Amino acid sequence: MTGAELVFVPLGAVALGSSVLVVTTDQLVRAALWLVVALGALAGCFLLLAAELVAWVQVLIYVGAVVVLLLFGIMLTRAPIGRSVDLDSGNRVAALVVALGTAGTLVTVVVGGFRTASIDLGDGSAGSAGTVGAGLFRYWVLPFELLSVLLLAALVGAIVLSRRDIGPRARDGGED
Amino acid sequence: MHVVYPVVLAALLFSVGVYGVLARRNAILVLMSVELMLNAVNLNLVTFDAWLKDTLASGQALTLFVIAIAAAEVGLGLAIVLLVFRNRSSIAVDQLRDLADRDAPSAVPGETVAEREAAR
Amino acid sequence: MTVAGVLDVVLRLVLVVGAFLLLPLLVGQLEHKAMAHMQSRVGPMYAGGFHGWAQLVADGVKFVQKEHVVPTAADRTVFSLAPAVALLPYLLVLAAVPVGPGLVAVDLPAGLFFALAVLSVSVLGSIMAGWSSANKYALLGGMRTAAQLLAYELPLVLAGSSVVMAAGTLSLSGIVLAWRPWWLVWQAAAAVVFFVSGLAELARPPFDMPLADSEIVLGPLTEYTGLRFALFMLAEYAGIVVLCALTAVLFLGGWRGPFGDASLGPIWLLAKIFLLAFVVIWVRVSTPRLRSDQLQRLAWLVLVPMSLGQLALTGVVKVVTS
Amino acid sequence: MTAALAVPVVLAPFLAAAVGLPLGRRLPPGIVAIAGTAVSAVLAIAVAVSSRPAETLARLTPTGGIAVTVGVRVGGLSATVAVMVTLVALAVQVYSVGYLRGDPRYPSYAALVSLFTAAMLTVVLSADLLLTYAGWEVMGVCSYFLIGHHWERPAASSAAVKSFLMTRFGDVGFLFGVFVLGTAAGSFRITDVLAAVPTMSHTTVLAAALLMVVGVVGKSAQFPLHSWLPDAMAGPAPVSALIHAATMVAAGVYLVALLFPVFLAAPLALDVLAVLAVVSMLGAALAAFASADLKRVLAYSTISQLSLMFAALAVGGRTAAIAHLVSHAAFKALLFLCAGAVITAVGGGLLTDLGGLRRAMPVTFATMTVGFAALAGFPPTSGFFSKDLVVAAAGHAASGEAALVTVAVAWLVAVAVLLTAGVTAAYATRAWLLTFFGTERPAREAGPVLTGPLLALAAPALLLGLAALRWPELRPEWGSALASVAVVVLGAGVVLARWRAAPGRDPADLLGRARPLLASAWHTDDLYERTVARAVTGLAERVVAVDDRVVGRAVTGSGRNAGRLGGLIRLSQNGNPQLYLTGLLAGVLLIAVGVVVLA
Repeated sequence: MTGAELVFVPLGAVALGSSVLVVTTDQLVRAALWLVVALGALAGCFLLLAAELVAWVQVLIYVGAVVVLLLFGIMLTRAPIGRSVDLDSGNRVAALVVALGTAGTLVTVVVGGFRTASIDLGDGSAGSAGTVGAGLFRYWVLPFELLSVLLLAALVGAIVLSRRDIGPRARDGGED
Repeated sequence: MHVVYPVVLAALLFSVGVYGVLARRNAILVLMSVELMLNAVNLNLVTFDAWLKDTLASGQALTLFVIAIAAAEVGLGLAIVLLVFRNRSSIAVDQLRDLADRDAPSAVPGETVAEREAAR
Repeated sequence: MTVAGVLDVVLRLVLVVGAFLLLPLLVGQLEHKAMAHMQSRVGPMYAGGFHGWAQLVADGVKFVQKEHVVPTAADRTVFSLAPAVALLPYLLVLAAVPVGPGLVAVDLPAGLFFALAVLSVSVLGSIMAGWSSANKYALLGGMRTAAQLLAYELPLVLAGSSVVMAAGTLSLSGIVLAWRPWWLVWQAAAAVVFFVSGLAELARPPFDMPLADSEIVLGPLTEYTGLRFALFMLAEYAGIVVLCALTAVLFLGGWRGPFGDASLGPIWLLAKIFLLAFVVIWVRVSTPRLRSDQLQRLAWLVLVPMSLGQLALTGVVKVVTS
Repeated sequence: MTAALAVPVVLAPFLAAAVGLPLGRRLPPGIVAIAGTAVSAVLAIAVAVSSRPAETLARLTPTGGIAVTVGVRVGGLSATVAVMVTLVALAVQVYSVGYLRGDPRYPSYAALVSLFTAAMLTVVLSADLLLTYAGWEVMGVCSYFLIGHHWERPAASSAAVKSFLMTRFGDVGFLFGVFVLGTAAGSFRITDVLAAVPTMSHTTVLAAALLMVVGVVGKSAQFPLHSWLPDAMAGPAPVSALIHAATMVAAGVYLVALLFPVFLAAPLALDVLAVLAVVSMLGAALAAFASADLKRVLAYSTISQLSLMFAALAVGGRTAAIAHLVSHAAFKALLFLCAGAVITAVGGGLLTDLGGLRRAMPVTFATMTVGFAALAGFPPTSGFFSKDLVVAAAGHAASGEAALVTVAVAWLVAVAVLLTAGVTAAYATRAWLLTFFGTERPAREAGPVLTGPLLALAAPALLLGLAALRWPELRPEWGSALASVAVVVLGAGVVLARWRAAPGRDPADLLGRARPLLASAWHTDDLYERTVARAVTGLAERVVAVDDRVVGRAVTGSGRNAGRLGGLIRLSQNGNPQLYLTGLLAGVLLIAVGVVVLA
């Protein structure tokens, strides 16, 4: 085991453990907070894989924006403090079977496929902003631009969906 | 560093996400589980980018794209969830059953149509 | 890694932690005194003798002695963790701020991104506190925090991006090195946007809608007492320090001064930080609180367009001069 | 020329039917039907006058097997019968206008009568056996509709069904007879078939002839398929006149006459025909004597008279048969129309309800007297001459001059014909007495629309025989004439004597205890009821049961089971997206595992 692996394994354990807590905890807000932990640990994994820019973007977008949005949504949908009894649907057993099946299949396949493969991290410049930026704007310009259009569309869509003075009237008042 | 570690982690994360999507009732929790699955994919992308030393940096570029799309997805998803909540005062995924076969005598064994309508 | 190397790192970290513990207190003291003088009230003048300099220490001792109260309905764990989550990111950011040529605790290639990413985490503390208090004022405050963060994160990042474009690097040290005095004019708009957005993220007046003691008592902090409340206060002042440090580094040349050599760098930086901190306090005292709709309007109709215009200007100048 | 005239003879009533059915309600009643029939009658007379054999043919679409042709074939026989058919039909159409005045179903009735006429003319004038068969079948359908004209009455609708089923039974025989002849001759053209008869094997000809006999027996209501005809009285009187006199039953006689060469080549079939005719003739005559209803009397007399014609055919008297067919058409149509007038006046046809109408309905009395006289065979009516021809033919056969049938059968025929003549005179006299004599009762003579056709038909019924004296072969022979007149006078005299002895009493009491047996036509209906009908009903019930329990239950059961199975699958369609997604992912997983394991 190399040093990187020594750090990676506990980080991965944290990520996995907290993600398991995300899907099993019976407190909504804690699920979001565990998600923060899991995503932070994953950002650490990215750092270990020399993907520095990706790691910080991960923290900035996921932790700073996505999770805040999720928390916002949780609060707007009147999440209770403490335990909720009905966070799991009746589908648990089937879901567990499918998830275990997925895990078994995927792990079997990837272990079989990459047993001997090893990453040479080199000087660690592979994930620097310069390298990624160069790749992004040299080879991935068209997808990048398309993505900007997508984001614009999402922006417009979200505005249309949430503004009540646009589109069809809501049937009943409901939330504030 | 072995490829197996991150890849196995990604596989397990993905499975956890699958479980969450399938087992959780609350739509926001389902969204979170989707994020977990996306992150598992991101981890794979980054890992293979590092392993293959791709000159196009495709793995990391795609990861950035996925992150951006995930942000958009969460934004839209939450907008929809809030709209649903506003209209129905509930975001329990398994109670949003407008796709159901309406004439079915009883969709869930032991549940009558009236109960189902009341639950809706 | 050699022993010297380890020692070097440890020393740097200790220095950072020292600065982290000291600087916010100084800013706090500055705020107390500056406000007192601006509002023509004397304030406590006895603790410690000269101008009551030890009043803040005494306050700290008082906070430590106070009882910990956790509301019955609160989510205890989250409630307890919230102050730490609010405070720690600033410590991490401080570690990445260069105080002189080569004088930086951790020199990160993507330093600005790191700083912005970690800063955004600290907002989670407020949200956690707001939700876990089981208090409607706290919850309202938490939601206001979230809304404010989402609104001001965008101009903050865009303004930072402008400097990054100008300097051609994400590294904070690199930005300082690339900085030229005429950028004061060139990046003026970005500087204003960055500073204002930062104030909003910190929920400092006039952007203190989430706290708004006259409306919702103290927002997320309503239920906090004693040391935990003190930690939140500390986080606020640490936030001021970090914001001022980042503004100084990005827009004001960081440790570079109009005269003197590089060894004077930390002095220059500290001077700039305290100057900016004074501005923060000045603004607090002199401007009324914005309503929430004004807040959003300012973000989306003023700051975002301004930062986008700055970005375009930066791009044009960059292309022309290169 | 003749053929060109003959085609519209068939088409005119057909067109009248086609036009009358949709437009009948808007036009004055009967105008289309009468016009069509009148045109047809005029043309038929023209054809008969020109009287040269002619044939025209058009081939239908090639069918691969034996060619089917469409065309007309005019000969002396067909021209005569065509004139008879059209004239009777014309009389019936005119009469119907008055008889069915105010009937809401008159337009369709008139159109159906036109179609009926057209079908009969098709049979008569067709040049192809299959076309003949088509006309034959259309007649069956028309008779079904017309007998069931008052379908709201149970008797009428059941009589319609009965006639349809019984004639249909015979039609099957006819159809197969046509097939046998057609395949044996290699053509369905009548000319070809008749020409090919000598070359056919004996068995083929016999089979064809016997099958034809089956068909003829059904259509002409001979024993044992006779019982539909008396029941068919449930139809309106003009329909009865048409069926009994000119169409339908006459078709059987006409067909045998037309295909006479076939029968000549198969004497055994003639024997069978003769025996059947004898049984029918005597039985029906006795049934007529016992019958209590005026129209039933006439119906049985029709059976009896048709048997007479078949007997004549069986003993080789083809001309006698045709002559009797024509004269019978005249007087039987007259009798039925008179009966219709009587029924209209009195309101019912039971002989016990009639009587004393002599003064009240003088025209009807006079014309019906002529009709009965012709039926009984009193000279100088047409019936006398034609019946005398039959008697003469039978006598010749019995004396072995033209040995078509065995001598024993010929004797049987001769005796039966004479006996029948006596019984016929007896029941004709009885019906005449019971209708017009006895206690007077109030009634009104029918209007000119009804009496017109009566007078028009009374003339040929009275004079046709005299007119036929022009042709030598139609002149009576003295011996047979004397014998038949003696028998007729005897029969009538017995009844008259009885009436004299006990006025007002039914002379049928002479039969004593045999009367109920005879009135029910020897219980044949009961016999059929007990055997055929019950067996068929039982079988039908069993089929219904099988259909219900096996087929029906299989169908509903499979439907129900499919529903239940669908219900099971429906359970999964409960609208829960997570369930759908679970299924989807499980499927993907299975495929992935399959790929991993198998690849």
